[in-house]
Parts: sequence; C-alpha cells; structure tokens
Amino acid sequence: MALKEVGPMQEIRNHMQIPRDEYIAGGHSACQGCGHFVIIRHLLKAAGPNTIVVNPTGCVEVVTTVFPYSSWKVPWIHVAFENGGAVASGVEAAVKVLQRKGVLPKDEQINVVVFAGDGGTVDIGFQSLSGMLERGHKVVYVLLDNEAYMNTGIQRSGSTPFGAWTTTTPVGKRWKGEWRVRKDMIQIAVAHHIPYAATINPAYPVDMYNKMVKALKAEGPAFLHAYSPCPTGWRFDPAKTIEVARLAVLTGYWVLYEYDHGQYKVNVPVLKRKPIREFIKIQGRFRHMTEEQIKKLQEIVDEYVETINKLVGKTVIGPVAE
Amino acid sequence: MMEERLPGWKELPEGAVVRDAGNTETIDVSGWRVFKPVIIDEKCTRCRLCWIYCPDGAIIEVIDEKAKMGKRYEVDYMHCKGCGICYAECPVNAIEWVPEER
Amino acid sequence: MRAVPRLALTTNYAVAHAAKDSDVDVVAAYPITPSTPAAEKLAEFVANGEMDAEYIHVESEHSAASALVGASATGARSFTVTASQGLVYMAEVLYIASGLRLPIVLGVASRALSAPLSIWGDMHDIAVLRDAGIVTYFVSSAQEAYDTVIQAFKVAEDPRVHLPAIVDYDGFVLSHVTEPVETLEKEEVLKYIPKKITWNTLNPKHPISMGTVGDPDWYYEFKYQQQVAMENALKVAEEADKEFGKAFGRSYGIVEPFMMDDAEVAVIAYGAHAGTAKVAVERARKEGKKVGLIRLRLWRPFPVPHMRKLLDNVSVVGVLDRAMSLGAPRQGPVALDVMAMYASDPQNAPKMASYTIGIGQRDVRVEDILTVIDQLLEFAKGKEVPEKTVPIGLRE
Amino acid sequence: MGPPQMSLVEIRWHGRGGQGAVTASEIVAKAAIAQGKYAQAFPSFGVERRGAPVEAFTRIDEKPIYIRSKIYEPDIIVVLDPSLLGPKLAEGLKEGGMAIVNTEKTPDEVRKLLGREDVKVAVVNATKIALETLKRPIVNTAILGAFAKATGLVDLDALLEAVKEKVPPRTVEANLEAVRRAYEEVVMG
Repeated sequence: MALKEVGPMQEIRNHMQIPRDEYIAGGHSACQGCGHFVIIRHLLKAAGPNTIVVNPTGCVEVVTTVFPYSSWKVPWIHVAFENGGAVASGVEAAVKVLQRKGVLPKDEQINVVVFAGDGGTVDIGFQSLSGMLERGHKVVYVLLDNEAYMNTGIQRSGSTPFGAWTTTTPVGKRWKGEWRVRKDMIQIAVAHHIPYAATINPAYPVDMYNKMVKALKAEGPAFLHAYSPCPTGWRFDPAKTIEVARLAVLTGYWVLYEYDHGQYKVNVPVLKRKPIREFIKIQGRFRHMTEEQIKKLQEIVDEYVETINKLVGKTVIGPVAE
Repeated sequence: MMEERLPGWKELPEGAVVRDAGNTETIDVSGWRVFKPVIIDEKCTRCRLCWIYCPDGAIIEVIDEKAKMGKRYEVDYMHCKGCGICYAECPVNAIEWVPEER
Repeated sequence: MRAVPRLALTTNYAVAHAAKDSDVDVVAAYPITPSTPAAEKLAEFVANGEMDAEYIHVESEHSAASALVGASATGARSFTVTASQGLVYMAEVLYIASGLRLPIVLGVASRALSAPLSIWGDMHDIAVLRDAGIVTYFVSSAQEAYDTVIQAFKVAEDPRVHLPAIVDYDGFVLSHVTEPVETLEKEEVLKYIPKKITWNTLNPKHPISMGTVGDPDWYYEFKYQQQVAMENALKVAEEADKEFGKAFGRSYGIVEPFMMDDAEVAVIAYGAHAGTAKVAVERARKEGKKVGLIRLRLWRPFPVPHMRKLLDNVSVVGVLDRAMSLGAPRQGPVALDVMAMYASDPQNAPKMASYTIGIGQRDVRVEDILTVIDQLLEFAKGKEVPEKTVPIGLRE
Repeated sequence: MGPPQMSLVEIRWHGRGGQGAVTASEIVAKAAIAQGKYAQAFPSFGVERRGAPVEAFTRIDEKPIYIRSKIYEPDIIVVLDPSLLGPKLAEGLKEGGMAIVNTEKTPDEVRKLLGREDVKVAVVNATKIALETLKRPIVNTAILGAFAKATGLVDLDALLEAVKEKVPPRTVEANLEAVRRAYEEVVMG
C-alpha cells in the first residue's frame, strides 16, 4: 500500500510521498535531459508556494525567463551573475523586517532559495556566497553543479573535474583537458559554521528530497551541492542523465553525505565502488583521456573518498571492486 | 500577411516583470522531439519514477478511480522534449520510444 | 509650532539621521572613506534600537547594492552610503536596480577615483554613474543633505518614477564638516513619505518574475521606459521639493539662482563649492560686476527648462566641474550638458566656458572663483572663449 | 573682551593626533549652534596619526556660512600642545588676532615664541588642570574653558552642555570641572 503524499516542508519515507504540486512550469527551453530541472522541480515541491527564488545568471535563468515568459510559479528574481548570495541576503533581511513590522504576515515562513550554477557559486559568486553564509542569513543555497560554464558554451570553472575537456581546457598538443582538481565546496561551506550542508543527486530522489526539507528547516544558512549532469556539455545522450548521475555515486566520484549541526553522515553507502572508468566512458568530455590520466583521476577519487570516510570515522565508501 | 505587432513601451509592464508567471506552460516544445515516449499502461507498475525524473514536468499523474491503483501516467506531449530519460529509467520497460511523425 | 531639534551634525551624520527618520527598513553598507561615519552612525542607530532596520554587514559594495536590490524587490525601504571605488564597484548593480525600477536611495560622499590613490573629494565617482538611470542630487550643506534624502525617497517611490536616487555630497568638504541641522520627527517625515509599496515586489501571494531576459524584440522598449521615468522625475522632484517646503519650511528648487536677476554673466556650480561661489559672487557684486550664480541641485534628470530660463538672458556662462570626462569635447560633465542644451537653439546660446576645479580636493578658494568671474566678464566684452576646458588651481 | 567686530570668525586649532583638537573644534561649533548661531567645524581632511601635529578648523557667524574653503587667515588660533609653539603656528593669523595657548608661559613669552607682537594672547595651564581633574593629560576640554572666557564667542553654559554630549559618560563631571577651572584660570594679556 503506497504512502500518502505529504505537504511542503515534510520529510518522506519513499518517493511516492513527494507532493504532486508543481511550481516550475514546463515549456521552458532547457536542453533535453537537463539535470537542473529535476532538482529544481523537487526543491520547489519541498518548499511549497511560500518561497522566493533568487537565481543568478546562468542556464536556468536564461531558459526560464525570456520576456514575456516565465516558468516560475513562485516569486523569482535575477539580478546578476556574481551576487546570488547578496541578493538573497537582502531578500531574507527584508522578509525579516517586514514581518516584524507587520507588512508581511508574521506567522508564515517565507523560504528564500538560491539556484546558482558552479560559475555563479565557486567562481564569480564565491565572495557573495561567503558573505551570506558567514552572516547567517536563513537561505537555502543550491549549487546546481554541471562542472563548467554551460550557459556561455562549456568553459571550464573551478568545479571542472580533472581530465575534462571544455572549450577553455581543450585537448591539444600541450593540454589534455583540465589538469587541476576541483574545489571542495561542502568543506568551504561548512567552514562558515553553518548548520546544514549536503550533497544531493537527482538519481537518489528520496535522499535529495529529504535533504531539501532539512535545508529548508535549518535555522540558518543551508548549502546544497547538487550534482547535475549536462548532456550538452558532457557529451552524452540526454536519456542518460540519471544514469550518469547514478554512476557518479556508484564510482565514489560523488559521495552523498551531509553535515548536520556538527555531525557528518554518509547517506548512501557504497561498499563496493565501481572503477571511475565506468563513469567516464559514457561521457564524451573524457574521451581523450590516456590510461595515465584515468589512473590519476582514480587516485583523486580515492583520495576524496578517503577524506569523507575520515570525516564520518568509518569506511562507508568501500574500495574499488572490478 | 501583416506581421504581428508587439506591444509598445506604453503597454509593457515596468521593469520587464512577468506577472502571469508560469506562462511558459503555453509554449509548445513538441517540435524538439525526434522520438517520443509512449506509455504502455498495462505494463506500467505505477512506480512513479518517470514522473520523478522528468526535467520538463511532462509526465502527468492522472488520478483515475477506474485505473489500476487509482491512477495512471500520461505524457504531456506539448511539453515533452523527447529527452528519453523516462524511457531509459523505466524499470519495467513500460515506455516505448517511438519515432516522431509529423 | 513644531519643536525643531537643532543639532550639530556632519553631513555624513545628517544623512544617517535622514535614513533613520525615513524609517528605512534595510541598510546594507560597506565602509569606505569618506562615507564611513555615515555607515557607523546607522549601525549605532540600529544597535541602540533607535532605528528598526535590518543592517546587513556586507562583504563589499557590490554586495551592498545587490542586497539592497533584493531588499527593495521584497518591498523594504532600502538605503546605503558609499563613495569612490565603492560606488564604481556598485555600478554594475545600480544599472540593474534602475532597470528593475527599484527605489533604492544612496548617500554618496563623493571622492576621487584611483590612480593615484586619493581618499579626497571630487566627483569622478558620481560621474561614472551619470548614465545609469538614477535620479541624482548634488547638495551644498548638511541640512540640505538631510532634507534631500527624505525628498529622494519621495521621488524614487513615486509611481511616475520608480528609479533609484543618489544624494551626492562632497567628500570631506561636506561629509566631515559639522554644522547646524534641523531634524524632523519620524512621524512627520512619514506623513510626507508614507510607507506604501508602490513598486513591483516579490510576494508569494502574487508571484511575479523580476529580472527577465529582454531580447532584441523587447529591450529597447524597457530602456525607453526608464528614460520616460527620468523625464517624469524632473517634475516629481520639483513637486517633492515644494511639498517639502510647505510641510517643513525649507525648499531649494532643483536649480537655485543667486543674484541672477540682472546678471550679464553666470557661474554654474554644484555641491559644496557652490557655497564658496556664492561668497565670490557677492564679493564681485560689491565691485559692481554683474555676475550671478546658478547652483545645480538636480543633475539627473538634467533640468533643461529651469536652466534655459536662467541662462537665455546672460551673455556668458562658465561651468565649474569637479570631474574630468577624459577625452570628451569638454572635460566637465555638467559643461557638456549645458552645451548640449543649446545644440538645437544656438542663436539663443550664451558663450559657454568649461572649467575644472577642486579635482582631488585641490582647495577651492573664493579667489579662484573671482578669477573665473573676471574671465567670464572678458568673454562678455568680446574676448574669445577657449576651445578647451580651463583648469583652475592646476600647476603648469 | 567682547566678540570680534566682524561677523564671520575663523578659528584654527593646533594639537597632536590623539589630543582632541578635532573634538574641541566640534564642541565649540556645537555650542555656537546651540546658541542659535551658525557654525562649521572640520578636521584637516586626511589621515590622522597619533602624535603627529594636526589642525582643525571652526567658523562661527551670525548668518548662514557658505564658504567651503580651508581657513588661511584665522582670527584666532588655539594651541593645545605647548611644544608646538613657534612662528609657523601664527602663519596667516590676522593682524591683531588672538592666540589661546596651553602653556605655563606668560602672554609676552608666547608672543615672542610666535614672533608676533600684534596678537592678543590668552594662556592657561590646561595640562595641569587636565591632570588634576581627568587624571590624564587630555587638554581639549580644559582649553575650551579658556576659549570661552577669552573670546566670548560661546557662553559657558552652552559650552558645558556641548562638552557633556561629546565626552564619554564616565568622564562628564571631570571634564566639566576642567572647563570651569580653565575658564577661571585663563590669563589674558
């Protein structure tokens, strides 16, 4: 017997309970198979209609709000690329003071949510995000990470993984794709003493949904780092968005974990990891990689997994098993 | 034929706001598709994963007392772009991937 | 009779008092000389509970402007102070605030722009914002700064306008000078500027989308709407000033003529140095020189009819600018405006001379302005007006 | 001595960073404003560093003050630190102007140090008064008492009120005492 759907702001036991109401309309012009919109749909379901969305410049903004159209059924604002954290700070502060002064209803929680890409978060918007987190604004900041600047046509960002081809880390005589290791945004966010931070992944909808609810209920800033496959920029068949997302978890490339008031927890243990080769072989952006590069990427993943195992104090993500 | 006249500056809302937000619903993106998903209702177990994973909100959960388990799933072909996620993720192969014919 | 508290305040403090008495809801401020004391005073008001506002300790001016866009878009009366590099850092967002039609008010303690680094006053910073679609006032005293912040909210929030507004006051020469200011009670200020959200806001009860993409089919129309709003602001600012005068006994006009009735030559000045120019004009008059002063109080929108009315009957005008538009036909930004005013009516144009003065806070003395006045009188007698902008107080 | 004949009075303050010359210039303006006069007070704009010689300025008038330039020819100079005394301090001081000085010296000795026989001089040992009242050598309030007495530009009562508002709450009584004592002890010549 299926469980009943829940209202907004409530955790679920299985995906049958995810509410039916939609706050983002179809008809937007996101690419086929865009991971972002799976994540956005569910976050808005979790948040409900009493939500204000701040959306720095990026794919999501451009594909949802070309005048005279908008896909957003909740109040939505876009200001610029690098200031999502600051705009959200202003919205949150205004809600607070206007509720105090009785201009907005005092007894209704109004959620403030940022949807920002990796460019708008890890690079150009980094300072503004840091300010928002450090000041303790009650905002849910969702980093929709597709690991490059996709809106302007696949340029590398501080979140582009080792080995990945982008138009600014091309494969040439001297360069063979990105050669550096991406930033660890969860650790950066946690360093701001915020109550809640978590990684999410659309291939794991129940885990994703419950983390969204926890983030919305947090008493201060919450940071959700969402893994969001991009068929266009990563060069894979749009039908495989969820499969790629799932492989990221099964290879340990993307660990689903959370930081909840000082406690780290891995939510989706992977006792036997698939080799990273499984993850990269279905993406065109890694096609050029040499055996040596693949080995290096495997080492980077191993190290990342080890860091998280240390954080939780036990081996929750196991070794690679062919 | 006369070209459609767009509203002038006097008729437009201040600051380029969209007041009837959600109105991309009126946009037909069916032309994006090369293939389309077709749900085979008899095979469908109502697991809901196609509805969960659709980036375009183009799988509709229809409450229908007469249907199996009181509901069924339909494709909103106006908003389906034919990405194929539903087809790829359906655990029981209840979605067929059919070439679009116009 | 109204009991009038007469305080001794710097212009920085006067501006902070005005924000408090306007019941500002959100302040987001980042310290920068010479506006810092205003940001500190606002913090003190909030800390003491004298002001019921959220004070956002932003990590940059860019974020200050951004946070205020968010706050104003949510319906809060929003205010900040800044200067110089800070204002220029905000510039990107302030263009957006104008495009989103948000009535944010800013106090700007104008200061030079690097390099070389100068913490001192001039108006290069505000000149960068000239074309942003922001209602921009120049004030000449702490009292006027106080009054003008309140008027600025009136204009910015007027449905015919809905644009940000800047009250620009000279760094140090006004910002750090203590002088008498009569303040008002919050209750009477709020009668003049009632708290009413007249602009588009983010309210879950009526969800709208703000900050959309304007493709080539649409952008032009929205830009033109801003221009129309700017044009409206001229009349609205004049009304706001008159109504302020009626309510509180002080008004300034949007241009202020001084000894212009029978003037043959005129000086145009703005900000603090308009005061020094007043003293110079008075002194020149005592020597029988027929000179008058026009103080520009509203720079954007530019008060063309008001200026024309005063200038059509003089034979020469000299514009004193505190910023240099490098490489332009004339360096003075206001001089360029004055000249453009006569482009379609050259036969009624006075001879027009452009001067730069007070750059990087080179002190402006009465004698400097007397020199200008003497030159203007010579131009009136037939001497040719120089093609180039004349620097005053510059070493060769 | 009554107030100077001309309506606009310009005052230049000399001290060292941290001594409170800027505050003193503001307190005088505040007192004048409270009495219904017009006044301006401003520091020498820039970066003030503890110990470095600093200047501050005050203008007082019966009418609104429009001029915004620095003060080049003061009617009055006020010297908070005796070690600054020298001919440079009197630069621009108007013929027949006044110097108010924190010093143990006599008015004649001060005139000699300033190199100006034409100026009126008021002396007070503000350092001693400050040490006895405030227990610290902060002389800016003490010198104000001398200023009020010597110039007559501000009333003692208005001055005391302005001091009250400007100094830290715990030091109000001591500061007021310093002002009163200097008012009594100032020597003019």
